[in-house]
Amino acid sequence: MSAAPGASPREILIATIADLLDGVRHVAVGASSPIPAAGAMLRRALNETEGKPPVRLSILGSVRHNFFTNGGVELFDCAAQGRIDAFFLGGGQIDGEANINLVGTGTYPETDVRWPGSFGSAYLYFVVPRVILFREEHSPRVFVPKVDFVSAPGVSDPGTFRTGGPYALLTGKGLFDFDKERRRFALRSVHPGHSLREIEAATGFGFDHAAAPAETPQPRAEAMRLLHGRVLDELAETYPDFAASLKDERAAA
Amino acid sequence: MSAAPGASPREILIATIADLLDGVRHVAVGASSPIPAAGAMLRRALNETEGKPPVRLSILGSVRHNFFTNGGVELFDCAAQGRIDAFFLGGGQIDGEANINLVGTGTYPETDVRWPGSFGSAYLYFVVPRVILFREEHSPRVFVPKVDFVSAPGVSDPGTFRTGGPYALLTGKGLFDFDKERRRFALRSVHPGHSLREIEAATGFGFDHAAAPAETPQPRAEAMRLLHGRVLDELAETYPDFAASLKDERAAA
Amino acid sequence: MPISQPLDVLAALIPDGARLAIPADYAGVSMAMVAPLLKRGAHGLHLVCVPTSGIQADILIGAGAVATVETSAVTLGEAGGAPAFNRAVKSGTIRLMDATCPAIHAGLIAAQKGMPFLPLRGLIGSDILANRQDWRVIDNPFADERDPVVLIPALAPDVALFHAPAADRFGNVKIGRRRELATMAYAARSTIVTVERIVEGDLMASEESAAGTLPALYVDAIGVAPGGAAPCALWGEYETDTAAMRAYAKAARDPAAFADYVAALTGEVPA
Amino acid sequence: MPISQPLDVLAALIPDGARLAIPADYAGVSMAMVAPLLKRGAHGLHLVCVPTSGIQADILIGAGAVATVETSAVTLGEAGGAPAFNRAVKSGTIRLMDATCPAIHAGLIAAQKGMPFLPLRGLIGSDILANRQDWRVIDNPFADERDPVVLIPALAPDVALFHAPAADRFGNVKIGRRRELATMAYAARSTIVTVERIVEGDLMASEESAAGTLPALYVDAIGVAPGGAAPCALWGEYETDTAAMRAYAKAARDPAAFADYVAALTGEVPA
Repeated sequence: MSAAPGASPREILIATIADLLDGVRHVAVGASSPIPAAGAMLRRALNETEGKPPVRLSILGSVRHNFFTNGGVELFDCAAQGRIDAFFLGGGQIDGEANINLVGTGTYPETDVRWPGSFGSAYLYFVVPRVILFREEHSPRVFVPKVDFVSAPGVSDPGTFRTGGPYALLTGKGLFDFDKERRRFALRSVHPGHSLREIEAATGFGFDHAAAPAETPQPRAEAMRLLHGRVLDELAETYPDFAASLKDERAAA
Repeated sequence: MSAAPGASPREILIATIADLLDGVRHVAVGASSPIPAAGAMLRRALNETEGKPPVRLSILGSVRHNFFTNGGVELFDCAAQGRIDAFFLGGGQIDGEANINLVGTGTYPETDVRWPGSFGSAYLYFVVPRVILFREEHSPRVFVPKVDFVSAPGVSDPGTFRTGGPYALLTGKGLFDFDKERRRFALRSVHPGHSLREIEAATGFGFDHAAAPAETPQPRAEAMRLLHGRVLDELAETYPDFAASLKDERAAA
Repeated sequence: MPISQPLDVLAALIPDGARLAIPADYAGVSMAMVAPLLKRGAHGLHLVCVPTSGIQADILIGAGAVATVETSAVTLGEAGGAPAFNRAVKSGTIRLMDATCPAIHAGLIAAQKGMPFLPLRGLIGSDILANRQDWRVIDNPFADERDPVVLIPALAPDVALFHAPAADRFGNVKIGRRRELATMAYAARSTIVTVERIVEGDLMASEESAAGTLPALYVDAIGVAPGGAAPCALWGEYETDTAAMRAYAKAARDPAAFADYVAALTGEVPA
Repeated sequence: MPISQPLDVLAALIPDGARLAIPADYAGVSMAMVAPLLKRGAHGLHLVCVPTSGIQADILIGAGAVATVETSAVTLGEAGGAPAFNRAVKSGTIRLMDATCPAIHAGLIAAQKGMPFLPLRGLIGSDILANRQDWRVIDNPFADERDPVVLIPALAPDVALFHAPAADRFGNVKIGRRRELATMAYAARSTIVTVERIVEGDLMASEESAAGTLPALYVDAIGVAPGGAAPCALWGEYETDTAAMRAYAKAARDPAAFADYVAALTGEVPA
């Protein structure tokens, strides 16, 4: 497979997400998540090209990509029914056991910094099989030893009903797998231009890694072709600014 | 108040129901219940004439009298919210403690006679404040000492959540009140042409009564005027055969 | 894949022994699927009537396709009781799971929401509850004093089957205000719908039509069957065929006449 | 009684201390009612955000009208965090009841159905649960082994308040596919709706329009307020006014500028 040399960091993130979504039938994406949405659109386009089963993409808050007619509760019901295979969660803080904090830093409730709140994370993290933790900023203030507030826990005791959970962690510097048994992340690959040393310095928790971790692969040519063809057109409908900036970036490359 | 002499038995039932519904804001009626529907329509008309608050009438299964848009569950939700003040229940058997049986006679499940089933009775009897038991046939096979199957109990222990229950029992022969404390019916009135003796013979359970019970009053002239005016027109939309037969009856009287 | 498939193909998607959810007579009954089901020799079905049924359950029961009936009522309405159902009850050839309407809804909604159960008021002291070993009574943990409340376990049908006015070529189905059809589809593992017609355009495209639409996400197979609810009514389309309903009721009261009725329905030459 | 009433009359129907349910920014926010509420000096409100809120909650909180916020999030979306909310959290001037979206829905649906509670999966091990003393954890009585499940108690707002495109002169309200607006109204003791316009005809008259209609049965008062959701979007009508949203966000970050914003909103001369 030929690579498109010099894919931009965002292009690599999008292509990596498309890879992580291989095999899903239905992926839901939050309203202001253009990179996950682009990754999901790329996955859908790749499946069509490769003759794989169709991928359904629900973008919350989008009228065009809204397959729901039962109000705000339908996303959660749909996930409970096992009809959503993948979802993205972020976090103001994420720790080494994949706990996420969307509420704030300091002592709850009078937190020093308050973030919007947990949204549906405390539910969806339990019932969506492939939750991809996505946070571009890879810094010690985000990747902490222990979150100050657990919006949703990364793992649960064996007796707890849980059909979903963390599947991977994607940041601006690298891609991690999560081992539920060992409750620990393992670095799968380092994005081009970054290093294991840099990632270690930017991560407040310990993680497994090879002595010389792999580099995150460049997008395949076919993926780049689709991304800058139909995916960019689809993206422009919901995220016009983002689509335009991706296009400009490529033109300047 | 002047009476319309010689009101028919069905006219008396309709007018009696209208009286029982005095003060309700919202009454629901089953699909094939023309007499309760006529009584409720008469109540609505009387309230308008008398300047009382409007009465809302939901006829289940009717498109015109359907105030619901959330499917079959909405009636029950609406009742649970306290938004339905009155409802009608019948029963293949009704006993002296106001238990009703809509399932069958003999030993469940292989009952000798099987009726359709309990429908929503086991719920609505608990949450609609004014449940009117209505059964025209007044015979010992209907009014039994003890029902063979309790679709819904007439009374509940004090610890049981119950905001509704039996308010009155109306038959082809008379009108009863129900005393929840004493778990016992009391005959309020005997319909014209019937007698206490006859009712006692036709009722398989004991009930309280005056030595010389009152006669069920004749409909007031205003009620008869409304019944044979707008109520008959309204009835004809949903129950054309019934409306026609009421009209013929009056013409022949 | 074409958006609609022949009805006998749909019938093959309803396996023997399936827990099959069907709507009440006023909501959109797929009568069109009765003959294909009988022709393929369906048996052992567990009918979940949402929350009651009529002629559809009665024919399936009378023809021996049904092992269990979970329902709040079976009746032919103005045409009287359900003769085949009543015979089967008396002879003990079906297992009965008598319920009350909101309990059926509660079980489906629990499945829709991935909740293990829903609590339901009422029922306490009834023989319905006494005969439902699969229900539980607990004390409401939020009450200060003793407050018994019934728990209805999640009820996930294997298949939901109903009839609707229209589907579009994307597989979206028009359900109007009959939201229980959506509940059935959400709760069921698969959903089969017959429709009067396939319409042009996208039912999800406007706010107006989307409000009354079950998204294709929940629809596994569609068949076209004009008049497919008859003799039951279809809201917004046609009324109950009272004469046909009474004719069925008359036939069903006599086992031999019922057999002829079924033979005619399935296109076999009556004996 | 005329079908619509002036907004200050509606504001008087929302008493101090009321548990007030408001929808998320995309669902139909009655921004038009913010100024009337502040003008009448509303205070002590318990906001129930269904399941999140944005500029509406932020203004009400910043203006001191709110005692408690029950929500899954408060955010201005692309315009950033909610400044007045964040300040109030840090200074401890509001009571926080942090939730997760489906828990808010579950509480409202329990109230809709007269159920004392609904069970909800998830949540176990979260600090959301640890801080909600009003929730309970029980063992699922249907499970063979230990199976903890959270119970969310019924959440009945005193008032539900939202904005919709249209009402008819019978008091029926168009809610389209935003079914959470219906849930709010079912669950609440009273429901107040502002609309873009009153339409001719009866929204309940056709199957098509009825499917997207909240019946008048659940609507207590209606006010006409064209553009009444702005700067939030109104589905099928207008988009978010991003510039106005950013202008608010900028003002709200500074207490003095926020005070000027509120003064301008309520028509008072800024100091």
